[in-house]
Amino acid sequence: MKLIYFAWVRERVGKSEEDLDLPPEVTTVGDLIVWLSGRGENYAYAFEKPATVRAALDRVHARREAVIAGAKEVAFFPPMTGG
Amino acid sequence: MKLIYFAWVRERVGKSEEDLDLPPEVTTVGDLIVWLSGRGENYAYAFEKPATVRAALDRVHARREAVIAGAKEVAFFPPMTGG
Amino acid sequence: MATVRVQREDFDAGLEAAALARGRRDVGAVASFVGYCRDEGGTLAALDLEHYPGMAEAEMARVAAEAEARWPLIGVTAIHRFGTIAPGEQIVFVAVASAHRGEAFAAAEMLMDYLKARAPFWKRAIRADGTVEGWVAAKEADDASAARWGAAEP
Amino acid sequence: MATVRVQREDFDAGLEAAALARGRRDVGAVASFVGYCRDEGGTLAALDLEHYPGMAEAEMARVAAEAEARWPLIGVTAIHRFGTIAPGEQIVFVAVASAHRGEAFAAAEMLMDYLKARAPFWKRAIRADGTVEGWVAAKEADDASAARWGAAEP
Repeated sequence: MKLIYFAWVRERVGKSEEDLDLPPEVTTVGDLIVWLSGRGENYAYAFEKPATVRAALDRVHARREAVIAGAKEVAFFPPMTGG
Repeated sequence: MKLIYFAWVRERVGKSEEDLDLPPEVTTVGDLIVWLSGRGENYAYAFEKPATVRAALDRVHARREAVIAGAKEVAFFPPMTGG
Repeated sequence: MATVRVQREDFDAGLEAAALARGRRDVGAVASFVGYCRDEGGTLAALDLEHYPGMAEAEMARVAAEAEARWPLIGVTAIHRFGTIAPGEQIVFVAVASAHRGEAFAAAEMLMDYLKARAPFWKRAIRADGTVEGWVAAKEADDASAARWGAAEP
Repeated sequence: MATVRVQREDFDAGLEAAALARGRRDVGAVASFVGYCRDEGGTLAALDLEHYPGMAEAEMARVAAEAEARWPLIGVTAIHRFGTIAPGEQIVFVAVASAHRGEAFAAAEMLMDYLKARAPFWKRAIRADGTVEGWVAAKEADDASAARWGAAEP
């Protein structure tokens, strides 16, 4: 699974993207956040306040309960501040 | 008193402006409309539906009860359709 | 300070809107609006726009001053043409500059509503078949649009 | 059909807005908006705007499609810049063409509210003293602005 990070999520994780094999118990966006948070301090820091992190599946905004099977790309980022 | 007419009020009165000496009993815009309406068929036609005619005193919108003493210029016109 | 113009000739809306922000670093938002002459399904050849010289400018300035009193605006421009205007041509322009977008949008929309209800302009339609139609009747919707800002009747 | 662009370079807002009406006789109204970078009382040297390439365009197109589904619009253009933007420079543009002004204003304002709440852009402030500040926090007011159109949460 391709994971992409933006803005301070990217800075905290320490990379802008990576490819990871997800274990079978990770089925939703919420599961993925929990699993990533256990992978190291950088991830734990990025997701320490999970409510402030948004997600997208294949470039469409996704809620925590969205199923990631079939997606090519999951992105995590802070609330948008464009405009 | 200088009177000015616009749009279909002008067309019905048959002139775009005129100078008239107003009798002393004509004190408000409403009085002026009644007085003008009695001056001829053209005026009667212009003011036949008085609610559809707007007035301005010295280039400021004026209600029927506005006192015209002191004004230099009274204008009558249909509801505005600019923009 | 608002800029108000009443003129026969066309205007450059993009230039007018950009001028409100040019050289400034405190403008965060410019909302602008252009009203065009529509051909009403091919039936309209032109509009003939009569106005009350002097009062048109004065009323537009009063409307702009009311917007400036209501919101913290940085700049306001309003332009209204008169004379013969063909379909596709510009008729009216308003633009508002402010720090934030909410007041820029609100003020621009209020200006248009007030202009339509209060500025002394009258349209006559010249039809495609050559007939000069009567004067365009004012829409009650326009008075209602102006009234929602809590305006006194003109 | 909406036109959506995400680009580093500046844009000509006047040209973009005028293009929506050019050669047409059915457009009665073009409402447009430009968002500028403010210097926040002299403390801001520049904004650094990061975006999610691909998703930014897609989300802007979805937002435009929602506006087109809600109102009878003739044309929609939305442009958002990324990269380093100095005070006084343009950041974002929306313009809407329609027959009547009410829907043009409403759609332009909805587009801006939705863009701010949903389009994947993130601002970082570079201060006048050279420090790179943290990322700009999203304003709850922006989510509230988007929510008033009855939007689902992004």
